Amino acid sequence: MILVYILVFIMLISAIAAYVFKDLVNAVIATGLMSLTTSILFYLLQAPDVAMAEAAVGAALVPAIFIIAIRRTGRYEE
Amino acid sequence: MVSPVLLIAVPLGLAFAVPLLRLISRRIPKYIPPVAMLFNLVLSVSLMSSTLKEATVVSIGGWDPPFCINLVVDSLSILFSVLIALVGFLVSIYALDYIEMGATENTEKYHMLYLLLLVGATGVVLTGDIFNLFVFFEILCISSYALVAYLGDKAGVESGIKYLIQGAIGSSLILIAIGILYGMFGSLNIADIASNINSIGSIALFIPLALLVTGFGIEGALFPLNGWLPDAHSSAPSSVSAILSGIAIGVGIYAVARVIFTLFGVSSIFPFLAILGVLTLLVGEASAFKQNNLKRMLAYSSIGQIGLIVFGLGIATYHGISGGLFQVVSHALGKSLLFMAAGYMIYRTGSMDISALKGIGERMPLTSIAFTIGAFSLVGLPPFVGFASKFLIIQSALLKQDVLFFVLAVLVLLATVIEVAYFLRVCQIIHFKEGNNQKKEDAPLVALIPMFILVSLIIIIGIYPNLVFDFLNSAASGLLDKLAYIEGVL
Amino acid sequence: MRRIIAIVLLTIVVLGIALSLTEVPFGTPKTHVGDYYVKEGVKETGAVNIVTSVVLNYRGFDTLGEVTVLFIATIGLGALLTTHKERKKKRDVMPASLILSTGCRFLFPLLLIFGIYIIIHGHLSPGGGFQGGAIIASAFLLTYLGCQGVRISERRSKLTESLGGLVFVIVGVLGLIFGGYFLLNFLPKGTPFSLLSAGIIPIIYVAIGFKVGSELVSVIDNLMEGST
Amino acid sequence: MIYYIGAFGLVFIGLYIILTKRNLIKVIIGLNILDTGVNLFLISVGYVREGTAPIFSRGSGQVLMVDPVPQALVLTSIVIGVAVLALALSLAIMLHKHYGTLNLQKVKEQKW
Repeated sequence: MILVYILVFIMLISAIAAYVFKDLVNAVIATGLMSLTTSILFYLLQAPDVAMAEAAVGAALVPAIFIIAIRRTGRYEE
Repeated sequence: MVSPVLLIAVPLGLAFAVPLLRLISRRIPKYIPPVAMLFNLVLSVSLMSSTLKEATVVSIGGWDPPFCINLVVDSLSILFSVLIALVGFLVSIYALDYIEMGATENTEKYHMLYLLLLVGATGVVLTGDIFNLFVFFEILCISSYALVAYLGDKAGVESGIKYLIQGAIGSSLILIAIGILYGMFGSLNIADIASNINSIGSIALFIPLALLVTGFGIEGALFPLNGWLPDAHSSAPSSVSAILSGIAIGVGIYAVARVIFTLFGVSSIFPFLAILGVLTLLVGEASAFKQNNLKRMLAYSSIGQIGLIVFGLGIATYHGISGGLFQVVSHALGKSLLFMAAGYMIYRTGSMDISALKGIGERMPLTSIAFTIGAFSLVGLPPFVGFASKFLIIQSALLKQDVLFFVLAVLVLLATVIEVAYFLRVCQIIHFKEGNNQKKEDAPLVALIPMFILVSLIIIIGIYPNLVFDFLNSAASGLLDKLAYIEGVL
Repeated sequence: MRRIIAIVLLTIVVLGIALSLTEVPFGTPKTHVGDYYVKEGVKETGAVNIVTSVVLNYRGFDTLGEVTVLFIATIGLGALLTTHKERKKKRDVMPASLILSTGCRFLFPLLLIFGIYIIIHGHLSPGGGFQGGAIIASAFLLTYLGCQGVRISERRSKLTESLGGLVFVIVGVLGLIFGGYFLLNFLPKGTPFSLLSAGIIPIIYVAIGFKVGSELVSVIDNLMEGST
Repeated sequence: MIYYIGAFGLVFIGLYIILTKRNLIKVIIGLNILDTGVNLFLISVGYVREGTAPIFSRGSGQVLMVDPVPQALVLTSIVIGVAVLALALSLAIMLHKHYGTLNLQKVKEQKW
């Protein structure tokens, strides 16, 4: 049970970090971490299918397309 | 009997097949949307007579509802489905020539997106499952985001982003509401939820209702949620604006009406709905009056018309609702006609300013006549369809014999006066101001044919409104009679 | 100022939702629909993974819609980003180091096989078309990043998408023809736990897997195009 | 319970980012966080205490399982989220091409 609290805490902290970071690449990596912890939570909630989809999509592909887009625009938030 | 599933499956299959068909010939893709919509039109018209008697329920996958997704084809859905197929068919013919001028190399992508938008709209009005409704709603929304930004110019991209952010927030809210409803009732079937809705206290139900109305209201452009609409409708290509104004908003209103009337069946918020409608109407018409840009003016006028529809639904009597639905029909016909005519006018003059339309009445006589008839119909002048629908709404508001509704009806008349003012100003500039270029160059025949089909429909239904009354009344009773809907499905 | 307004507004919204959540207690079983699927799912669809049977059989129409959504996003992306296409210049970047490119070449087939395994075992174990498709797409992403200059042909991915979607719709229509219901599971169910069971589910999942994979690849491809 | 708190914490943070941030990429990150929060909420609605994953294994009889329907819904919603995200990012790239900035306050061709 304590594991769940720690994971939820990490998830919320990384979401807040995505708000705080001025460097967009860091913010994207923070959302990737958030997706990864969410996917572990999905697994703990007995949803292995969704955990797999979230890990493959949310933690790998989404940060990748974000970073490609950031490379084509600007890296720092004004 | 043909299954109504084909209304969704066939256009979807054709849209998927476009890249394959393109291998055969590069000219095929642009003829796919008219063909698919003609099929839908024929099929839904042939389903009309059977739905007048009772709703057809089609389950997908062969289980009984609520264990599978089912389509509920009652007269309300078939009314919308006919309207979608009709307007979609005419606008797709218009777009055959119009979109080629957009100077983009790959028009086949436009045709695919356009067809998928209509598939989404048809799915929303046919389905009887709340999550399935959400999925088709997303199809509708995402293809309209892409179509608004299709030209890739400054204004288009900017309003596309604005639309996308607001729409995405709306769909998240809808999803939260669906989660809460599933947690409460353990089912996603609209009829199943509606039959158990009274088992939960009304305070706890208010939140999912508010979330659903907010989410669908963003697409339906209810008053405080319509910030995206003027930009999106004015910067999209005109054929897209025609479909967004005529169809997409109507589908949003359909979803709101289904949620309020069928899913929750709460009668206490109807006066609130009527007030919201009149507020939307006044804001829309007042902002339209101030515009100098032709397409923005039409877009704000759409907001006004939406307000009138919601007012009609908010009256919540039998006549009021059929008036509101009639207004959906007349708005879809009139506004798509106006946008189609405006598209070529803007193309010929090269400017969206209303003042640039001087002398266009001599340059493009037929298009100008079509525009004028569309404007007169929206304003509500007698021989046209807009008069009949507006009259029905105001009459039923007065029949309610309530001080509130009397005041609201007066406000509606006030808004109509504003509407008359700005539409007449445009018509006067079109017909009576001398321009300097007298060379006659009307819109091409491919574009004129759908415009004049719409003109003749506007006149015919306007003179013989009884043609559609039976159907509207049946649709209105379907919306009011929640128990019949539940019994039909379960 | 704007932050304070936002916080107040959101607090009201979240508190309101929390109020209605008192009717949705955490961790208790919800009523009938879910139970029915758990009890009857294996018998009726032949798939031991109940989520798969819900995704593809009981609620297969949603999945058709969802595949369409991704399709729309791909078309929209292509339409937007290729309207202003600059002619592709030969990119003048440093070639990846030997270790990186060899590693990518080595991992690529493994990831591909893993993705295909996930797809075809969708009705037996966790996984399925979307997950497998995403894994296949990440295999291509790896080669894009690792071995510069490798590009998938846009036409081929278009055709795969188109075929995948068509297979889904045609299987649905076949159900309509044979049994009167769209997306009816008309093939024999087979014995549970064997690879060739569950009727149309593996066929549709393979179609979805290829479609989702090629769509995600073409999303990445379109976004990378013209980037320096 | 903690799952609900986590889910709505994410929804709160996501909406807060969308409402207050001015950089378009940040706003899209906010959309992503919002999506994840909603998905987590849906899954936790379907959870049953001491239930197992809804996948039968050989030899197991009838056991208590979690609700499979929300998991199916979330699979759909994840894919829809990715589609919206990809479209939003491509629009962001186009916006940057036209205006040279992603700051929404500086992009004022039309009234916001």
